[in-house]
Amino acid sequence: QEGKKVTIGVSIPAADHGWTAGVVYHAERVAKLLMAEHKGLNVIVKTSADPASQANAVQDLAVQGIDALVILPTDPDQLVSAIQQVKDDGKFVALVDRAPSVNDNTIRNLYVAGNNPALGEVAGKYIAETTPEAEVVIIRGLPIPIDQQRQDGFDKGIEGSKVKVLDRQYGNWSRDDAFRVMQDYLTKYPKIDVVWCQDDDMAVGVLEAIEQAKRTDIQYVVAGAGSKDMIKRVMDGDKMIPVDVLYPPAMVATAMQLTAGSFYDQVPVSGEYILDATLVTKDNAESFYFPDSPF
Amino acid sequence: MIAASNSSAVPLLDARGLSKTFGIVEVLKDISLTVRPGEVHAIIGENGAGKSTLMKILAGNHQPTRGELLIDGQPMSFSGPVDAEKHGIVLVHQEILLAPDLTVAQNIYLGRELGKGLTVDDRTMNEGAAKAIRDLGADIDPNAIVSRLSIAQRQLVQIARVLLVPHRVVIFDEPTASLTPHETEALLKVITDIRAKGVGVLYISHRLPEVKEIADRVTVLRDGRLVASHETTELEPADMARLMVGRDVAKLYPDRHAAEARETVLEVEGFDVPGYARDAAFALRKGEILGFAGLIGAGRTELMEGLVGLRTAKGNVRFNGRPVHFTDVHSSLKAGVAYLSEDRKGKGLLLTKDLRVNLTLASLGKFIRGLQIDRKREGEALDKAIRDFDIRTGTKEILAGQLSGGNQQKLLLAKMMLLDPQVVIIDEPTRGIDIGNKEQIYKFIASLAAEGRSIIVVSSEMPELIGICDRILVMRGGRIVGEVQGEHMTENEIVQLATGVNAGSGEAA
Amino acid sequence: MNAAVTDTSKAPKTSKDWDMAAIAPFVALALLLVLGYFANPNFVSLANLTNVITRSAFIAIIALGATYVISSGGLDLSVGSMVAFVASLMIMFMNSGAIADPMMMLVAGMLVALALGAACGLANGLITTVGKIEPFIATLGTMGIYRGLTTWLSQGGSITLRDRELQQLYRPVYFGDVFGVPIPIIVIFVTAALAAFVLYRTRYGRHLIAVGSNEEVARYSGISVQRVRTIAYVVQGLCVAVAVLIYVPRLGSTSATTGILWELQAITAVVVGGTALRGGVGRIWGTVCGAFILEIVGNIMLLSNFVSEYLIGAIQGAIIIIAMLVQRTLMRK
Amino acid sequence: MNAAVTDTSKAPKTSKDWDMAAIAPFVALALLLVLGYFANPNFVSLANLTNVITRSAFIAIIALGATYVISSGGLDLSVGSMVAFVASLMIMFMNSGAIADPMMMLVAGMLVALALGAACGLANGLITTVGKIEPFIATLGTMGIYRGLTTWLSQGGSITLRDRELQQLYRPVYFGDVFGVPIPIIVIFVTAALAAFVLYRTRYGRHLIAVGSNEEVARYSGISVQRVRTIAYVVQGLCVAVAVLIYVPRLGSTSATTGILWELQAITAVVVGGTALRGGVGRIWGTVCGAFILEIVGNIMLLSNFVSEYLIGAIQGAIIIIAMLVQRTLMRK
Ligand SMILES: Nc1ncnc2c1ncn2[C@@H]1O[C@H](COP(=O)(O)OP(=O)(O)OP(=O)(O)O)[C@@H](O)[C@H]1O
Ligand SMILES: Nc1ncnc2c1ncn2[C@@H]1O[C@H](COP(=O)(O)OP(=O)(O)OP(=O)(O)O)[C@@H](O)[C@H]1O
Ligand SMILES: [Mg+2]
Ligand SMILES: [Mg+2]
Repeated sequence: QEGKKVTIGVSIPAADHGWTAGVVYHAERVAKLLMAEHKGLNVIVKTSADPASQANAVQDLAVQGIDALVILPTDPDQLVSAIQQVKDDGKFVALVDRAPSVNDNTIRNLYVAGNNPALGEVAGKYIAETTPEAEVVIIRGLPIPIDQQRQDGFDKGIEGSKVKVLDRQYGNWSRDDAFRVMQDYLTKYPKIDVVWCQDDDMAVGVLEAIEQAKRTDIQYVVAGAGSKDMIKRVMDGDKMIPVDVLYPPAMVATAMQLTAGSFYDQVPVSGEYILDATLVTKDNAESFYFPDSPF
Repeated sequence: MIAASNSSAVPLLDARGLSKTFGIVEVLKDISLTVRPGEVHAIIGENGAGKSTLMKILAGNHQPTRGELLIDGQPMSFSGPVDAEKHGIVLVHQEILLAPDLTVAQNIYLGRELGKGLTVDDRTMNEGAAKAIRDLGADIDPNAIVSRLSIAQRQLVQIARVLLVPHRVVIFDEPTASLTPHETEALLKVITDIRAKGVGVLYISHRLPEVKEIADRVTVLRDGRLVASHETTELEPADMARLMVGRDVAKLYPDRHAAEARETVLEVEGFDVPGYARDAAFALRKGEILGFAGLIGAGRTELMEGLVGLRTAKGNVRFNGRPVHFTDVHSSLKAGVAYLSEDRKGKGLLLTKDLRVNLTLASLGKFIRGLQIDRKREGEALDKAIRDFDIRTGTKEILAGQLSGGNQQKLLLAKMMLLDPQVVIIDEPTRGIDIGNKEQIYKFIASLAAEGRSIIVVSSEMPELIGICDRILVMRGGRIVGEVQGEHMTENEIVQLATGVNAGSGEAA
Repeated sequence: MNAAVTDTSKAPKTSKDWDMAAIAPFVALALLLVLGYFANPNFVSLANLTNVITRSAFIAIIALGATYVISSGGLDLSVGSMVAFVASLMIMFMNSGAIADPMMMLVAGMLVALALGAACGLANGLITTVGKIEPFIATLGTMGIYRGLTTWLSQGGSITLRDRELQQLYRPVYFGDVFGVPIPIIVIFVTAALAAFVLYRTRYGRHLIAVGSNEEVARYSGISVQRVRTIAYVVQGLCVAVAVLIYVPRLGSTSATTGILWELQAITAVVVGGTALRGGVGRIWGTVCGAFILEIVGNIMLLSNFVSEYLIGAIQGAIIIIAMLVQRTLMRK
Repeated sequence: MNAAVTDTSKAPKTSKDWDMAAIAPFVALALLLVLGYFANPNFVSLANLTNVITRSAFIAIIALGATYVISSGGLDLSVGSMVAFVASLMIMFMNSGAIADPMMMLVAGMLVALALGAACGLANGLITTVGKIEPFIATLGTMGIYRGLTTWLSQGGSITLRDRELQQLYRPVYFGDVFGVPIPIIVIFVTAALAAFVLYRTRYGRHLIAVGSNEEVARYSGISVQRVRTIAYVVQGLCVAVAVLIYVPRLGSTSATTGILWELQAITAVVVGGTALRGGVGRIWGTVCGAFILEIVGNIMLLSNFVSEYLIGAIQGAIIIIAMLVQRTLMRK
């Protein structure tokens, strides 16, 4: 019934790099949309920099009296107890993107996720198919579980091919660090065929480093997430960025919409919604291009 | 600088009815005093009488609570020391005020660097600094970093710095406390020179003969009040002492029986403190007072610091017949050897802590009950120390840094004596101490010896060494160059040994 | 060295002044509470305040150790990484299944954590004192080391307490309460009382302050400066371990990002509490108050809905500066 | 009485000591170069070393300013956020299209950056000096403020220089070279030479060291302590702005993560370079050397094949500690 008073708390990571900025952007955007759509709905969006402060934020949301929690945890395993508490209080819980080791109905009602292993696997498969004997260098994110899942997925993707991984180092999802790591890779390896840097932000630094070194051996860079800049490059047929692997920050919006739906549309919502790690190519790029997004 | 004028002229500086209160304690009460051009006006008084406080008011460091200040007959109120300096009134502080990381020359010219435009001209400043120091009869490298200088050297740098400012009134607050006779003499000569140029000088010292020698007028403070002001010609040092202390100080040094040959407590052989002292050898007997004389930089302090484990050192030391090697003060204190630093501010006291904490710091073990420090007993110990050592302070709640210079010295003595050591090494025991208290400290040292303790006194004041010691060792350039005893204990012989210059009569050791 | 010159031009700092300096953080805290009430009336609810104070426990307890290190004239930047390192090893130990009985295992795990904390602190202490390296650099180095080792132990992922039974047993240490007072709050106050006792009432505490106040004077008074400083770092390590003891039951897992920037928060709590970074003064209760202030500032930000989440950091920074200004103004009175 | 009243047979240690302390970081650097050669012969290639030194430009230049602040007895934790803030505003200004001619616009943008840097520095300076707040807390506060404002400006995303022409014009400031020497390297050395000149040869530099060495003495010498300190923070702000000038052309964009933890790196460079955190000593060339050391340590890690990527942080930490130990040993000789 319209006008019903409902409060949805949204807890997401602070905008500490491009992708999370996208998350914040979409959460904000949809919060406004939803509140305009449903009279009695109040959506509170809170960002947190690390697991401990996110646990605090969840507690603070609970204190304010929420009916549902949409959470994209910075580090799921560390937030299980905090989420559990909300769930145990009988609130609706939608978990987004990052799943703890135990991910079932005891801890959440709804799970909306991108597919981290798939993000790695799609990239790996693409490289294995396009350049089966490529020598690849990898720039990782931060040492947290989702990063590890992507690495494992990648290894699975190249399984059976002759693709060879030369090196993996952390670039901390930062452009500056990726630039530094790439410069050193270029020094270290006389021949590199492909760079997999799993993130569009880091790709910015990688491309600059390659351009500066004027190296021609690098055939292409595979990034990921689906930022507007990288999608644009794919659309324009940039040889260095032939594809991008989708990992849409808008998934938080999906979760929020589904959650609101569970209160206002009388549709029972539960279960898992796994978004594909779609491979964006020149052919389909147009449909993933959002020029207004900050990301 | 202005030309000399006669004494009937308007005083350069005229203080009228100055009073100063810190918190609830009134440390100066209604003091009036003048400085005329070309005169040296000495201010004397016991420790804590308020001399330094008065000088700080005159030089703009403190604001008086009441009273006024006239410069050339004009009422004046200084906003700070820099303002006073602009009017030609400069102060050589009792405490060292130098930037430890800068060189001697940089300190001397700090705040008024020479140079073109924004740049500094280090060469010229180094020359100027070297000259200023030479004028004081000293020899210090203008490029030396101040933190590496001895206290005496720092004091000289400080004097040089102040004398380079254009000045009309120069205030010296115990400038000679850490100087040896040679430097003192050079300084007195400098003072005579500037007096001749019509500069007014205020001079504080506890060395009364010095006051007699240099001053035209003497003003005596007691408990923050002005008790007397006389032409110097009317006063002998003994009179001054009486005015200061309020009683006769007839005999400064206690009677002592020449020590009989008793067992040796401390035996030092082939002792090296790398860079400072070489091949030192001496023996200290029970109940003996052994003096160490020498010039500044002779290495006496460093030798003692090496002995108690404050510096790396090697050599044979036997204590009570057993070989010992102290690697830190903890071990030497435990054995019963205590060392009192000459640098009371830097190494002796925690200036920002109260008297109680300072007093018991080295001997906290004695004040433990269960797991806790027994604060009541600490308080009692403080009361006793204040009584025994006559520490003058308006309130016991004061911080150590707020005590007058001489009272800090007494607190340091009290602190180390709480340890009840068998051997006491006292470095410059009476630096900055007034004559009445000196007498007490000497008596105290003598009584320690009478109790069977052994004492080493390192001092730059030869009369004091001669007055209280059984024997005196003389150091020069890091070596013990001789020993004087009995009737050989004269300033002349000691100076010869210390400088290595045979200035005539008897050649010693 | 003769550098220390007291500014004697000011009135003597008698007990009165000290009291003002000690009270200032509490006044700032009170003002914050009022501010919080206006931001959101829920703020002053018992539930919220209990939550806030409970979760300030980690920083508060770590900051108690930092008070020791800082008043001795040192600094420890490694505490955040040390939390991650100690917690990871503790969980790995409890996952190892070396002891069958969960209760015994839990106790053993706690002891392991304490021993590890002390060992890490000892390492920091020895590097700064015996190695004579500026504490800033020494502990920046060990910060890298502890963090790196944690990353390596977790192989880039997270380390989670696996045994359900153990988890259930351990959980109340964070979530439980005694007569309605959450256990972490009790731990804060017990640790602080202990820390205050040692700092203000024992010989070691006196020596610590002496060392921080003037190293040379301490040395000349027969105090072993190196030993005193080293012990301060060990105390810091133990405090980290105590924080770990209540941290692990809360989230039940750690990763390479656990405790990031906690060192800054701990130091901030100490300074906001009135302890000067140059050493020689230590205010235990001020530190506890400082940790509360930090957590409350964050809480108010979260509860008030006026502030764009992008600006939270900016407002927090501004509030801390204002809190310090309030303190200074009070102290100068 | 004549000449020798002071016994000069043992001259106090002077210039010798200083020289050793000043040389120590360079020795550590040399050792690192040797180590790097063994880790990977490519390391000593001109191309690699040029890359590394060019990359160190940001930290090196910021650390020059930090040397001023630290030798004056202060500390600035806000520089990393300040980089992000100044760079964001600079790009936004250049994106505004206020000036049509790209060259003019670029010059204007640079001037805006310098003015902003100076203003941010001034704010830090005034808060610490006039507000009398410990520099640690004051600049931790402004760190939050600058970072928060940047996040807000960028709405959490990135801010990118849009004008292609301007970008092409600006790019060479990072990527270009003069007679084969990359421009950032030239900027490092020119800035350092200027900083050294001011610190060692001018009145202001002298006063700065005096203030850091003993505030009280400086005040008695008629030096305005507050002014000197405040100017040091302004110099720091200008150095940050210079770093921004060569940072922006590199990636042409900034984000909320730009410059995170650069403050720690800058301070580390200063300390590794031999400047003590307590103030009173400033070693400009040591700082430059310290910045090189930091960057090279990271470079060696990446180039060598022995170290698991998980352990890099740990090894880096260990190397910094060892480098400092080497320095200390050298200095004690
Ligand atoms: N800042 C202060 N606060 C409180 N009391 C102070 C302060 N400065 C000085 N006093 C007190 O004022 C009195 C006078 O001190 P002052 O230093 O003037 O003595 P003095 O005559 O110079 O002694 P000395 O011969 O020992 O140097 C002492 O009791 C001292 O404790
Ligand atoms: N920390 C130090 N580093 C280097 N040189 C020092 C240091 N301390 C003192 N010196 C130098 O050592 C020499 C001896 O010092 P000092 O003057 O204290 O000897 P002393 O014999 O005790 O003289 P006095 O007791 O008359 O001051 C001096 O030349 C001094 O400059
Ligand atoms: Mg005095
Ligand atoms: Mg001496």
